[in-house]
Amino acid sequence: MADYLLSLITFFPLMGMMILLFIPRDNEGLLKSFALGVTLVTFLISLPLAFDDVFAVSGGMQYREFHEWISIGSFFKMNYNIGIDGISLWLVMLTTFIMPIATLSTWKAVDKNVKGFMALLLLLETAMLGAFVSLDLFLFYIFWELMLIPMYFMIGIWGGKNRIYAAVKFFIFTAVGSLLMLVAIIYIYYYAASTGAPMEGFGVQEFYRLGIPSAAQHWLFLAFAFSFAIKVPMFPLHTWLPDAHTEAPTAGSVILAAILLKMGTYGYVRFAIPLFPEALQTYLPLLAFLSVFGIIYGSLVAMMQDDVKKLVAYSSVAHLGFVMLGIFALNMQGMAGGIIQMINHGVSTGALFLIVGFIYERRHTRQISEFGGLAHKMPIFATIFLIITFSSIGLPGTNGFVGEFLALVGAFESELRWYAVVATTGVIFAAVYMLWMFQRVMFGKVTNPENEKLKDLSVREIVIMLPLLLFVFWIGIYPNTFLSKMNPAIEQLLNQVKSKQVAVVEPVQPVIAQTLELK
Amino acid sequence: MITVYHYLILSAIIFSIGTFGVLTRKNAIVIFMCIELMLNSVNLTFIALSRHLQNMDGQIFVFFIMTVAAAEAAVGLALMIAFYRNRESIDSDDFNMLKW
Amino acid sequence: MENLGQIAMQNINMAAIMPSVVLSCFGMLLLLVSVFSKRGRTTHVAWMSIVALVVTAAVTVSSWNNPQEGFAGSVVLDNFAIFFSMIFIIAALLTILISDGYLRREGYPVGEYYPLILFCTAGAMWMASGTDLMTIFLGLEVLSVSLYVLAGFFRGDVRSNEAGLKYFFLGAFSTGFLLYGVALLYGVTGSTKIAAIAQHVSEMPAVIDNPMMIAGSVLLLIGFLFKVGAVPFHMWTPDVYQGAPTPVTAFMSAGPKAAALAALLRVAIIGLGSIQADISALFWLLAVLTMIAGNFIALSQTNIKRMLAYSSIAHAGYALVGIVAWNQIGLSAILFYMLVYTFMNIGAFAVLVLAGKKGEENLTLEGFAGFGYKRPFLGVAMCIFLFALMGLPPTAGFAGKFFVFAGAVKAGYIWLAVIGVLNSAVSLYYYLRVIVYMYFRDPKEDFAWVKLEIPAVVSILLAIVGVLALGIVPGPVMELAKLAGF
Amino acid sequence: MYDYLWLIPFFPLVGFVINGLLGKKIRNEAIIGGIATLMIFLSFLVACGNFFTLLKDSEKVHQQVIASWMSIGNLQIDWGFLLDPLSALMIMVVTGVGTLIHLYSIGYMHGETGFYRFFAYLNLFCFSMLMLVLGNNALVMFVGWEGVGLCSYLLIGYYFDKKSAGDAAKKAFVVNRIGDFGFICGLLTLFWALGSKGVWTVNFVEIAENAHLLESGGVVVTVVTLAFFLGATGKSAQIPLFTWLPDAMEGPTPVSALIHAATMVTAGVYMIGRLNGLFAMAPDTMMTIAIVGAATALFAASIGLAQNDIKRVLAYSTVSQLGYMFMAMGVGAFSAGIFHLMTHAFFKACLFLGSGSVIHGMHHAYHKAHLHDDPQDMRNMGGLRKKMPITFITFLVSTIAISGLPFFSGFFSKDEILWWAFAGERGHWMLWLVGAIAAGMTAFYMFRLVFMTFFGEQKTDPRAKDHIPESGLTITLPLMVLGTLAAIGGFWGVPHVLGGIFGHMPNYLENFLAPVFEHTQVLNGIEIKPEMAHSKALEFGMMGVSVGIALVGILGAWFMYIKNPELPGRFVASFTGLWRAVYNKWYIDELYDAVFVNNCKRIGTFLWKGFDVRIVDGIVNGTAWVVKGVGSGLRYTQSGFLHNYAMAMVVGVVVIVGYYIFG
Amino acid sequence: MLSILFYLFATVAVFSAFYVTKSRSPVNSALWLVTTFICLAALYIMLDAPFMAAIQIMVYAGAIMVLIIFVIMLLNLGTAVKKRYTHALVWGGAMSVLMLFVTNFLIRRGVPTGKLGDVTTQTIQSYGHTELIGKAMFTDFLLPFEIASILLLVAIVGAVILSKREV
Repeated sequence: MADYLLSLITFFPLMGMMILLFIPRDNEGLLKSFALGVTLVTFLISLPLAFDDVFAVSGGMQYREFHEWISIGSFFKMNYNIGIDGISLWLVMLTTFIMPIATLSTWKAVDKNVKGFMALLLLLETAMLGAFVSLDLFLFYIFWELMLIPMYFMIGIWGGKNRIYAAVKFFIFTAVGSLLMLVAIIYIYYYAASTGAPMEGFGVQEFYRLGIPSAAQHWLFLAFAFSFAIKVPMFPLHTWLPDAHTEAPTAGSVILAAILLKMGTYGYVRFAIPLFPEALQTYLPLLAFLSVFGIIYGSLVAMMQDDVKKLVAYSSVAHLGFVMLGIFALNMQGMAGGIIQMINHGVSTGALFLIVGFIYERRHTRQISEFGGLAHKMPIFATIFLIITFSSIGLPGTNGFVGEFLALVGAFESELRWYAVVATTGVIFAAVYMLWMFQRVMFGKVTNPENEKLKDLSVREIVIMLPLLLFVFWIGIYPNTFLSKMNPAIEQLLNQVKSKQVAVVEPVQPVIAQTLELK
Repeated sequence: MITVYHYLILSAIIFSIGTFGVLTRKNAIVIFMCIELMLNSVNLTFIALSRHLQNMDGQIFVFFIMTVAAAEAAVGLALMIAFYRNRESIDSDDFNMLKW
Repeated sequence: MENLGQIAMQNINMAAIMPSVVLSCFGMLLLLVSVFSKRGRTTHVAWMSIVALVVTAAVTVSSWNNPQEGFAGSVVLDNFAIFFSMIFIIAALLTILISDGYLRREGYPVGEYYPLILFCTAGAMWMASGTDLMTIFLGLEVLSVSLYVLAGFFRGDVRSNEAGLKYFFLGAFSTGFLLYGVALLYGVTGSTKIAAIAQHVSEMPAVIDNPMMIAGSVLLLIGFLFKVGAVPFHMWTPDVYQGAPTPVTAFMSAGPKAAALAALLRVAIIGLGSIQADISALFWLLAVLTMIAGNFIALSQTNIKRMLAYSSIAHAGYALVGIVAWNQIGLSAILFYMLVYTFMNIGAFAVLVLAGKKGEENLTLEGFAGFGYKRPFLGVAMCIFLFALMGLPPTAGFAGKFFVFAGAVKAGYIWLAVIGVLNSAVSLYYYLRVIVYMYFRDPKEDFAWVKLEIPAVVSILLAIVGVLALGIVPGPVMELAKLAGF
Repeated sequence: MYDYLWLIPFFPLVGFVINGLLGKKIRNEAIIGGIATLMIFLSFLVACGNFFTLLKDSEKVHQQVIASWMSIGNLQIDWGFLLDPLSALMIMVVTGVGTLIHLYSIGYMHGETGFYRFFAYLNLFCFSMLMLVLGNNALVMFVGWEGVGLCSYLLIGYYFDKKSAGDAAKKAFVVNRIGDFGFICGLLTLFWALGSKGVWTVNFVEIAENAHLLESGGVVVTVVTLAFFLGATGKSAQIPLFTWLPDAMEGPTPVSALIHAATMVTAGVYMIGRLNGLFAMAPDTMMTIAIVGAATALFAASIGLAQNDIKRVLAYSTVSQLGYMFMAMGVGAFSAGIFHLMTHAFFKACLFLGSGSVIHGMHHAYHKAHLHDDPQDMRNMGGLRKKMPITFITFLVSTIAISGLPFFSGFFSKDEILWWAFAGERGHWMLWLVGAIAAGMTAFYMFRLVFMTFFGEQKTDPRAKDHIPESGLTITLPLMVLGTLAAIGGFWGVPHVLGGIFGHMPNYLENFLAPVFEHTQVLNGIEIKPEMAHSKALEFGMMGVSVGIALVGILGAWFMYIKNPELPGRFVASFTGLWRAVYNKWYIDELYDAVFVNNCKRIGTFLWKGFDVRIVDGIVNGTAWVVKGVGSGLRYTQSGFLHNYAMAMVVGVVVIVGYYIFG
Repeated sequence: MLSILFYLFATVAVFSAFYVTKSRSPVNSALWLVTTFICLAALYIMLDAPFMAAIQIMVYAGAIMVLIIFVIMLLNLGTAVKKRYTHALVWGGAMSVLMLFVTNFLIRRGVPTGKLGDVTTQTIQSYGHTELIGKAMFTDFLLPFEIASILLLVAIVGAVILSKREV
């Protein structure tokens, strides 16, 4: 059983989808319950992973499965090569954890074509899990692209007014990047083959060991980085995000924010950075700059939004800036911070989208100006919203702080110190835009008569939020649960990177940085 | 002395004239005749080369080209008749339902 | 002279042309059958032609790995030919399955339609298996002439007439160039047999600088490129594809294109291998232009049929990328790609066939609004085919593109691959637009006229199976494609 | 007793959880208030236990680690507590004053909707503040630091249906966040700087032990300490980040007393004291702190002169007093600063609670009379001493204390600060002068407040006049306790000079805090300038001068508000511009709005509408547009005319063949 | 003598070919085309290919041209009313000249280097052209011959289908 656990987890939703297709389309209750059941079972069978102590000990890949998949003589070998380490472990867990929540959130929100939605949801889960567990670039790419399709439909069919533009934009943006990555993937394969290095298909671990020549690394890295940057999204490739988020149905936004965006950051951690350590050195300042710029940018733009969902979407840009900064710090703290921040963002921003969904379901608007004084009418909602808001702001004791802090610690320790200082201003802006939004929505008197009759959260909605709140505090107060298991994996990854960065060229630092340098 | 080149040049000239006709005429039948001209020039090339190379393959080819020309003529003219029945014209400018 | 018959008999190797012979015989039989059939009754002809194709398929496959040469080296049934023959057979099969209902709907239940498809398929087989330019040329003509007829099949419909005429004129025109090329090549090498051409060049390497040789080769290739639909010889494609009866378009976009590629590959790789650098350079440019023209113009189309025509130009461009690569992967990739393309493109057209009203005025984007809701099966099928055409995993379209670009990358044509993938990105837009209309717009019509005819549904299902199976496990077929390479 | 250290923050947390989750169900105010007060009182008891244990213990530093918090690479952070004299003093103040204010709130908040919410927040605040104080490393301190910010936000925004309350809450949090930015930067730079010397730590004890690794007076230390100081200015409302505190008066009065007078706002001072080892190594920073502190003291006092809102006066007074503390820290008078922190906690808490009592009474009266006048406006008060005697007396005592009249608590602490400012190695006579002037102003506006409120004739609306009651016991009891402390609390830190007068009374406080500060002071040569150190006359003289200045201020107030009540009006009339500037807080808020807030909004809008929509999406959509345009352009090559198609083929053939033939 | 004949036929062929493209009336074009065919047939004879000359006359001039003229008559196509496009004329002319230039160049530079076969004039004279053709056709080129039959069948069927009036 354990030998095939990962496959089981990955493909369980797909199997569920197959069965779901045979449920009559009129029986919406059954469809929803079934999808929820499938996602819940997936979560349950993924739980043993989280409790496996092997991750605390070994940084290598666990739960490996290896089968030859496509083997065409001397042309190609693609393998069904999956496994997880302490890094992907948490992303897998995040996925299986968020999916039932997202499913539950559709209960009232999705009323047309429920069957289609549920089927896509399950397909999406398989695709996302597949991408996180793939150790073969080809396999990864397949899952990576497969993710687009369900998401595209989710936005396009169940989305808001401007959904078509958003869906197409989302699709094309993401696909453009990934197509370039495809070329790069092929190139690496042939490069590896030409060196005669021992390789297992497109096995990424074998590629790690490959010393790709610098010149090639540069454009390969750019291809990968571009693709992932779109998905993250990093400034200035982020413009699809607000549109997609705004138009997507709640469950779609939640999944998009909580998991899909992590594909980009995960891609950096798993592929772009360890595969091309030398090229990374060259582009590190640029990428760090973009990350930091994204933080400020996302915050400033979020501040001015009048649509709650758009605001949250732009805040994602800022949050992911921290993730990227942490990752680019290339040290234990930064990397851990980045990964923790990925989970955080999944939890907090996912929760925020759920919250926006709750009020949207009640009022069918997301304009901030339509609200005000909701705290009177919906005290439980207000409390939860408040907690999530502060989690998003990064209040110590909540998850947001741990991630941001670790990322910043890492950045301060690395050469990116000065970027980190600028990034730190992000904590100010986060407070500004989140609290301003919170104030406008929740505080004040109820001015809009339509808000008078608002009902507080139902039991179902509270049940949706509780697990998220649990993790807000769990990660905030005892992140070691997570850190301890990602520690060895990060260490191994960094060793991998550092060992390849032979000739360390110091990135040019501002003069003031040099004076600060200790003698 | 007339060499193979003379024949080849002649055929090239006729080929070009045929092309010219295709490019400039509007009457479908004339266009078709110009295409026949081109095929004929190719035939001449084949036969000249066949003679030059002292090998019959080229002439056999010509034989088949003629067959093909006949077949094409039959089908092409049938198409034109069908078109004419619908549009009362075989002016190539009237082939304008399908564009862009 | 007296032993002429004997010589002839020695040369003959019926095994080498068995598939096409079977097909032709069936074709003739069906002609008779349709002559003696009641007017307007064609279904049995359709079923018989399916039988014919199945039998042919069996005959074809039986020679796998057992190359048969015959007729004094003018034809060979090697793995390459068999692979392509199977593509033609599949294309014909899928086409015939969708044709019957369509012909009746449009008011042309003519039995001769099926034999023509069979002859066309046979012509394609000769193109793929011909080792003599003469065989290839005649195969090409059989194919073309039947297609001229098929394109203009709706003789009462002006657009069909026009499609037939345009195809006919431009086809004949391009034949002129092709023949001129053959003539020049014949002059330079003294033969029209591909092997002999290659041998001559290898004996006299200097010949590759001979303008006649180069011009002949180029003109010859241009003749094939016309059929493939490569820029700038693509102009006929959209008009003809749009005007021709939809199943014919489906067939035309897959079978003959593959046949032309087959001939092109055999001629180029076996006959003209010596001028590989020149050919690659030329095809590099043409591939890029073809992809760009096809994809860019498709963007602004509103008629889905015409849009798919442009998309087929683009796909020809992708296939040419494989030739540019000029390596085993590229070659096998083309084979694989054409097979995949057959499934996905005919599948897409099959959906159009079912969705169209009489006269097909409704095959526009607007006409497809909400189609996916009203006709879920066809909607999903169309989505699968479109995703395949986009080249998204896990459909076969992805595998096909992957292999093609892999070939290019391996050969060092990275920029070509990049341009190729960027073009696929452009293509996403117009394919997605169809989906947008099908699913993201509210239905205007009830699509009550859409009848799920069993044969057409079978065809669509077969195509779906092909698209998905080849996408998820491309290995075995790609392995076959590899064996089919030279 | 040390083992129970963790209980100190734990009790309030329990209170928070109980009231937060169940408060709504409980409904009974007595139980809710009782639980909350009991919890903080229990904390107080444990704190006392720990305090006295520490007093007797020779080992003055004690750490307790509960659990590991974050552990990754060389970063090891624990949930740990640190008890040393400094934190011991602080927990006493926090829990002690906290208990009183909880008690006070039961009466004060009676009948408010969300009563449970208030107590939950109050408990949460105490928890956070205790975490701040007790944290053994900068991160735990930061948890408290942000936690108190959160509670401040929640409590200021307690009346959230008032827009001004929401605004004030947000402003408080955001401005604090600016400070937090400094805190984080300082912390992380320090972590890296020490780390690159081989000591990766955020633990205060280890930082103190290893501070010498850094170059004294070097750039790193200066940058680190300046960054920390930025954090302190945010929390402690110093220039330039003081603007939030006056607005924070939107919160209920007990909140102002607890958070914005006694505890939270002193966190910055505490933090500097906690990191004294580092700060002492950075003379430049110290100087900056002293200057900023002095400037704030003066500046805030000047604004306080003109306010009419009773709480605002106290708010500016708080800012001003905090300036004193910073000045003390800046000149190296750490224990004096902490001393002032403590005495200030007593008298300012008392003042706020007293003002709360007044407001409560006024409110009650207005309520009875169905009026909606502002119960906080001093212009509507006057002559209240008879109506509210206890409030009046305690208020007066505290006012005397803050004015620095001899032998009240404020006198000792303020004079010590001024003495250090004048005579300390890092002092300067200018600092002293500014401090003294500010002291004079303080005396003036505080007595102005007392005179306007309690003396003279009652200016309250006649309809409400007779409804003003003295507050109940839950309110007056804390007042009395605090009033007493304000009066006598100073004797715990009698300066050496005065010690003789009181029978060789030692400076208990200085001795108590010595383990924390002495080492630093010795190491960095922070002491009274030798030439002045032994001049008792000088010290007495200085004391006299400052008392004199205070008296002048009091007399001025008396002159203007009792003797000639029309004088202020005339004064205002003749100096309208100046008065308006002062009344409007020197237009600082407007300045900030114009410079920072509006520009940020403008940039945000530009980035969104200009950059995102126009440029980035413009490029994206533009590319799409171009591609589509090219497509539709190319589309017309497909003219439908046979000629053109044939022509394209011929051109293709000619070009390709020509290229190969000629090329 | 042969040269003179060559130039004579060549000139007439080119001249008449040009008039095919120039004549306003399709019937005239057809007649000019027949002239060209005949000249070419004459040239074939000069190239020792009398059989080809014969079928040139029979197939082209006899069959195809008759078909064409038949269709012209059937459709009753008169003289073209509309003028040709001038720009088509210019561009078409330019491209044709260019093409001529290219082909001319490649023929002048090119060498028909193919291996010489054994079919000399003597062979032709001794065996007879028709026999040689027939021999080649039924041995080496048997398959194309058969394919040609299918082709013709297709053409017939196609022509019948297309020109039928109703279904």
